Amino acid sequence: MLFSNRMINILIPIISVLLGLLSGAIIMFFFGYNPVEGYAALWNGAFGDSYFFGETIRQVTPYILSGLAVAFALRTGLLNIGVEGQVFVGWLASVWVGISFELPMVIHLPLAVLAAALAGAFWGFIPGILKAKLGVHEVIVTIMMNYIALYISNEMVRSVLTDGADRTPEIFPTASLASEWLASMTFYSRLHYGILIALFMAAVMWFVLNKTTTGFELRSVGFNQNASKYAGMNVSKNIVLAMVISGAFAGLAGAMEGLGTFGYMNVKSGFTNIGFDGIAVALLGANTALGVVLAAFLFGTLKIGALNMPTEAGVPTELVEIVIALIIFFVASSYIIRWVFLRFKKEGK
Amino acid sequence: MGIIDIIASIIPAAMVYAAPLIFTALGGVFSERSGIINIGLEGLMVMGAFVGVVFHLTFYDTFGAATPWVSILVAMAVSALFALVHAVASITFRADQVVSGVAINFLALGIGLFLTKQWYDKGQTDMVERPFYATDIPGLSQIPIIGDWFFSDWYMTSYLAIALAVLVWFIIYKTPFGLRLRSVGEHPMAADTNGIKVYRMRYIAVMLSGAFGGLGGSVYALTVALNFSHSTIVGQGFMALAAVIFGKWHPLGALGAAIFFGFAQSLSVFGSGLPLFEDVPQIFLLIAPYVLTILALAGFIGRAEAPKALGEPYVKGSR
Amino acid sequence: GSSDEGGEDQSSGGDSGESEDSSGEEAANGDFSVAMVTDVGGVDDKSFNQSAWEGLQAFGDENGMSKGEGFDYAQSESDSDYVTNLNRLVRQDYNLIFGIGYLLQPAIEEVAGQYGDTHFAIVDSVAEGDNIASITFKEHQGSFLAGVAAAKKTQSNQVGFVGGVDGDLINKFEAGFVAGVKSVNPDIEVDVQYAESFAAADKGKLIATNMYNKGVDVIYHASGATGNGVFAQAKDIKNNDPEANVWVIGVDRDQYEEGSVGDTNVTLTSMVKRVDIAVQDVSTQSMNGEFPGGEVLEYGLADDAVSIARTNEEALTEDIISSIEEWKEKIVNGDVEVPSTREDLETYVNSL
Amino acid sequence: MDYVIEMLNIRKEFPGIVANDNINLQVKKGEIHALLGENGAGKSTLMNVLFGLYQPEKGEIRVRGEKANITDPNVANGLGIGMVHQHFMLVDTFTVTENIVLGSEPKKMGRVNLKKAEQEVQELSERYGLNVDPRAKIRDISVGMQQRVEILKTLYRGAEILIFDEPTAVLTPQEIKELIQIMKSLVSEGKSIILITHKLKEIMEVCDRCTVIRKGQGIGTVDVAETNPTDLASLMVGREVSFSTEKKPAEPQETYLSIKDLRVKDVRGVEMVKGLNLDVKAGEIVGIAGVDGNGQSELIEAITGLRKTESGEIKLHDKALTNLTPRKVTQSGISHIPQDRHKFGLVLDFPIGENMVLQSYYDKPFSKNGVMNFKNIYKKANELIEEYDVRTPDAYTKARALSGGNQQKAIIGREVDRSPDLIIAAQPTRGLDVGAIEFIHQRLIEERDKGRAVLLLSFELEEIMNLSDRIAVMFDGQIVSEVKPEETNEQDLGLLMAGNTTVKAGGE
Ligand SMILES: Nc1ncnc2c1ncn2[C@@H]1O[C@H](COP(=O)(O)OP(=O)(O)OP(=O)(O)O)[C@@H](O)[C@H]1O
Ligand SMILES: Nc1ncnc2c1ncn2[C@@H]1O[C@H](COP(=O)(O)OP(=O)(O)OP(=O)(O)O)[C@@H](O)[C@H]1O
Ligand SMILES: [Mg+2]
Ligand SMILES: [Mg+2]
Repeated sequence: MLFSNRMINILIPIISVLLGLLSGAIIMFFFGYNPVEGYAALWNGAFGDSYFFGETIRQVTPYILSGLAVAFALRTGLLNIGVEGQVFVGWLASVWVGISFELPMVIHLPLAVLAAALAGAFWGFIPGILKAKLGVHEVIVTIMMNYIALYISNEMVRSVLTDGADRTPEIFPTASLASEWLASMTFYSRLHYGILIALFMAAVMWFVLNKTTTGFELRSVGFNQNASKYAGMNVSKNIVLAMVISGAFAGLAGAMEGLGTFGYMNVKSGFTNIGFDGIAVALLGANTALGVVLAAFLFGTLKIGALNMPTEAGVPTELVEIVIALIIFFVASSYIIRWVFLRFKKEGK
Repeated sequence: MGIIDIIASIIPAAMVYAAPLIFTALGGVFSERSGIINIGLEGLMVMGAFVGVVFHLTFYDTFGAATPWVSILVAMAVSALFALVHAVASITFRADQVVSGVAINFLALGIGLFLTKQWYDKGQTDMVERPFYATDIPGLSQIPIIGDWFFSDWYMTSYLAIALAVLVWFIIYKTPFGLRLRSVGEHPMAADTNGIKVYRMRYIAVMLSGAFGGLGGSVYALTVALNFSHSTIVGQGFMALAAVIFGKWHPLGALGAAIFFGFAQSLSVFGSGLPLFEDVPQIFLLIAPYVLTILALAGFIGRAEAPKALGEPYVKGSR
Repeated sequence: GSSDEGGEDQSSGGDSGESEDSSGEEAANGDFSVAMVTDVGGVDDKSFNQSAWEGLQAFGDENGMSKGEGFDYAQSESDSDYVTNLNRLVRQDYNLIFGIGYLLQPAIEEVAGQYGDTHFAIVDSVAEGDNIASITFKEHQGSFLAGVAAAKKTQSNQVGFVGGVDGDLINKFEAGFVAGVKSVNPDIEVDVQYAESFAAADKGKLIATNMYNKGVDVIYHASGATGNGVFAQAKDIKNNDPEANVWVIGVDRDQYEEGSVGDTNVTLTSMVKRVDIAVQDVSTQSMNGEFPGGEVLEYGLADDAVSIARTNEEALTEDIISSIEEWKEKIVNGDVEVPSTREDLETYVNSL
Repeated sequence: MDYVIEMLNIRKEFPGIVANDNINLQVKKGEIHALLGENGAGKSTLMNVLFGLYQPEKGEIRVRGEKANITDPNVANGLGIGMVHQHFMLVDTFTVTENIVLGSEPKKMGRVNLKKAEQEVQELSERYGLNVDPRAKIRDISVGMQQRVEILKTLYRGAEILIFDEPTAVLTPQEIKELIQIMKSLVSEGKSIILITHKLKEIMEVCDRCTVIRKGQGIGTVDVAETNPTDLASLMVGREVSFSTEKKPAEPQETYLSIKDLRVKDVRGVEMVKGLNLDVKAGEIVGIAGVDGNGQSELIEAITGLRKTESGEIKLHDKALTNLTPRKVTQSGISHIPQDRHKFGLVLDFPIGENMVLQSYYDKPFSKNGVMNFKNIYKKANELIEEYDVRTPDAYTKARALSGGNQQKAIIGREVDRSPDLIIAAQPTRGLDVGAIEFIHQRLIEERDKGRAVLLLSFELEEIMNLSDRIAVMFDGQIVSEVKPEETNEQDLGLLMAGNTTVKAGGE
């Protein structure tokens, strides 16, 4: 046999990415840019030296978590467009704890991280409970919750965490994820320990969904609520739980920014897009834990690398946006790639 | 200012906010009624805004005062073509419709900004010189109260939005086309066995959603934003999606939902001037539209039934 | 890609910049080079990013440099890109790097702390560090004059202020504006509203609708793209009724163009902030070895770094202009201390 | 000989399976032609080819002697071929009329001329004695009515050749009788009918000829007049099949399930179970006979905890079950073979193996401390697959991929294996072929003989008569009478089910 199914499953995303990059190259060429230079600049921007590598990983960190958030909900049949808002409240909560207490690190840092997860979970709980009890469509509620989160966080920064300032003070070092060691290893990039949390959470998601009875229930409810009810599962509880866990992942993504990258929270004039990009990351990663990690890596690389394209190769960063979109399309349309494979397979026999 | 005057200023303002959402939501209704989730409404609006503005800037000398109208037509056409990408992916290639919609959002913004850079050599276009203007309807605007409320300072596009909502309602609920469209979204196989071309219906519906999304985006650009940049369409498409679901996939429901959003936003702005809300802290007014929406859903709108086949690619003969 | 000649890629710093021994920026003028990092607005935001870039370009022209050779910029897509971009430019051996916008302040402090040999400058904020020059503008002074213009122009004795996101920077505009208005006529009411976004043209339009309906006839906006909605509404009213007394005061640069309605124009004036002047100025100082590290530079009316546009000659009558000149005089002389926060404003207004 | 339909050497493949392998089918004008075969034999596939839903890989179709290239249902409609599908092709939210005219709507000024359509539907309905309300919504009418709508759909399009794919599987005896009348009147008008059914009795009753297919291959065509059910069955299965299930007389013991004065409302809030009383003892099978819609579903949902009861009492071994959660009900010793296997019985996207532990996954040995033990799960699953003859490539195959009969066997295996005290079997053999039915009946009797109580709900009188030790007739939310199968006949039962209380229980 020419290709095994397993191999096709692995090859499809790779081919999609290559097709996406190829299309990007064609566009560059068409508009008079040098695709080789363009991609070289992108590569250098993401991996050119250990500094950029560190920054890329830093960027990947929240993407993993927001991707997990979206993926987890989708696996249970819920579209969580509210990751953005959950990131906001998570960020806010982590910074709040980070600036409000002076505690030993072993308590302070976990507490701040936990606060973020709880805040995100709460923000997911609201659409979850409304869906479970009243059947209100989670898509609308989460969209609305994003705006509420944005405005409330801004207000909290201005009126509660500070006295009318745009930005909170820096968190205490005891609550910080930043690491001298990681930074010095990467020429003072902002790489922080959050990546460990993100990877750990990916493992947690994989374990919970695939190995635990809770995951069994969640997936079952995601596929067929009637059968789940018949089988004695509590459908409402599982819907709420799915949103709560999803929200917690998103809240952690916020903590990565609050405790890692920035160390403070500021008044935001709009969305961060960490949550919205998380939708793309999750879908690129086929809603699996490992897939999300890889997709986040791809996404982070492209985003960070793109920053280097205008200075080094004169290519506008927007082009990368197009490439990302095309990659998503090719992944989404994997049916057609699979079809081509099967044709080959048939003829190859 | 009396309450009647306040209402007179709130209504047209709310409609300005609502009209782009109405158009786009109508597009969403078409698409989702045919069974194709359209989370790419945001991207379709972006495309519409981009094309509308660029066309206007380029051809103002040719079309003069008619330019805004021609521009929205062109934006409709281009966005319809653009929506074809979503159609091909989600109908023919059986892509996950949510994924494909997300890609549409990225793609539209990417293309719009990239081309803006190429053509204008900067991050946003110039401002259009002659956008849509609000007008008073001669005669009707003289009617006491009603005239002030409904016939003064309205944009023609706001009337168009309402008219189109009614038209779409008629199409979807009264015509053979609409019956077929709905059947395709509820039970594509049943439609197929009745000799309806499921793919073709879905293609048409998705392209219509593109046209309407493009209309929404271009109307927004040519009444409110007046130029195109990365900050022109920031979430309106998602609000339109919310209006589709809020309105229970019904054209008039979507109309109502969009107008509801418009009023909620207006109230949050106008509220600070109303005696009732004077002492309410700003933050509450800010979040009020969103909280109200959730409350309305939880309180009395409740469970909405999506078209049954929504999100499922139709594969001939699958079980 | 350094083997390719010409084209877009003229950056000698590019990939070779990482090796320390490459002679760095061998720009036309000695080996001084300068770059800037935009905030998320982008280099062509028709606002301070653009203005800053124009300053760099002017500086480049003066010294025979070209983009990529001697000066360049890096655009940020999100808040988390600032540090990355600053670092990139440091690694490309730029001597002086500007951070445009207060949002970059923590990033500049962080990176400047790591690279003591590079000069940094932050626009619109104050950052700590010996190798950082803080460039701020006395927007309150310019806004004060905008207030004077508004007060002179209003017939209804009601004027409005539309802010983007409520915060220290925009409060400066607000305070100056209100002070200006009240200085001319304490009885004029100033309606202040924030859109909580720099990108919500729809909200801007709603706010403007509300204000104009209430009788406000001059609106000063400091709200980025949200202001587009304010212009849209003013133009709308003007188009319907050419006699209507509605005005917008633009911000950051001359927004005359935005105000045109047929033959008339609703842009009364604009509070122009010449970031270009400051950027050029600091670049020159730095090149000449006089980098004002650790200093806070305040550019104001006296430096012509904030000013009032006079493009709309029809609307900005002699009377108004002379009044503006009068107050400008007082401010520059120090006779009037323009408030820059809401608290100072309160004291100021009470003292009138 | 003039055939209206000839399908010659038809071959249709699906990925990994040949559903039709050189099948021939010739239908004469004016006949009712049966198509017989086990589950998965390829009957529906063949008919879908004829109707243009599938394109065959090979073969030729002739309609009225002329070669036809049926590329889609429109072509079929044009050729006068209409099909009533196994799974109804009706849009739930549409009215009867809308469903019928869909695709060929009468128009008036651009809009659907509903008035005219309704009138036409009304006329058609009267002409064939179908008696449907043109304005009713599909979701509000009974399955039998829905089927008539399907028939009307074909008639409305002027079909001369009608395909009925298992029309009787979902009908009540009364409805079946009416359907047979309808079919007879159709052929008397010169129309031809192809009828797929697993019920040999029906074939004997109405069909002229019968084509048998087995595992995708055509076995041959016989004249019904020259054959009998036993021959047909062995032709189809390829071995001997026994019909009436052998069973010893029941030995009922103590009462397991007892229901007192139960009242239950349906989704719309209408009371459907109205003060029902029923006992089921260990070691007996109690069959509930009744016309669909008399509260049977609500009754079962109430017992199993899927629906709240209004009042009354349900007890198992004197322990109250009333308004317990489904989990608690299951744990107290009740198994439930649900009526709708796709909606309730299975998570179709889970592997069949994981479906085998749908209610017991949380317990040892399938999990421990909340962590699943897939080794044990699949071990169990493989045992059940073996024991219950579930035909599947392996335990990791998604349930969706299995045929209906095998899905049902999997459910039965799962439910019986939990060794419950009470098994509730709702339409356990719906749509299954005789072989599978035989198997399932055997298992239920075995369970009875092990001393379990079995509550059987079926709309098929034959099944009720064959299996039950005691028949409880349900009408209008109550058990109106109880009879012994050996003391009654289908005729009397039918009358009782229609609410006719003048028939004395036990018959004369
Ligand atoms: N634009 C939209 N319109 C309607 N529903 C949407 C939309 N976007 C997302 N959804 C929701 O996305 C969720 C995930 O969709 P998906 O089709 O993958 O799940 P599913 O398991 O098939 O769920 P369902 O049982 O609702 O069909 C569903 O809850 C669906 O209702
Ligand atoms: N769309 C499809 N894709 C793949 N396999 C299919 C498809 N449709 C049918 N099959 C397979 O083809 C075979 C024949 O199926 P078909 O539905 O024709 O059987 P049937 O005789 O109608 O059975 P039943 O009595 O259960 O209705 C089965 O093995 C079935 O699993
Ligand atoms: Mg679905
Ligand atoms: Mg079949």
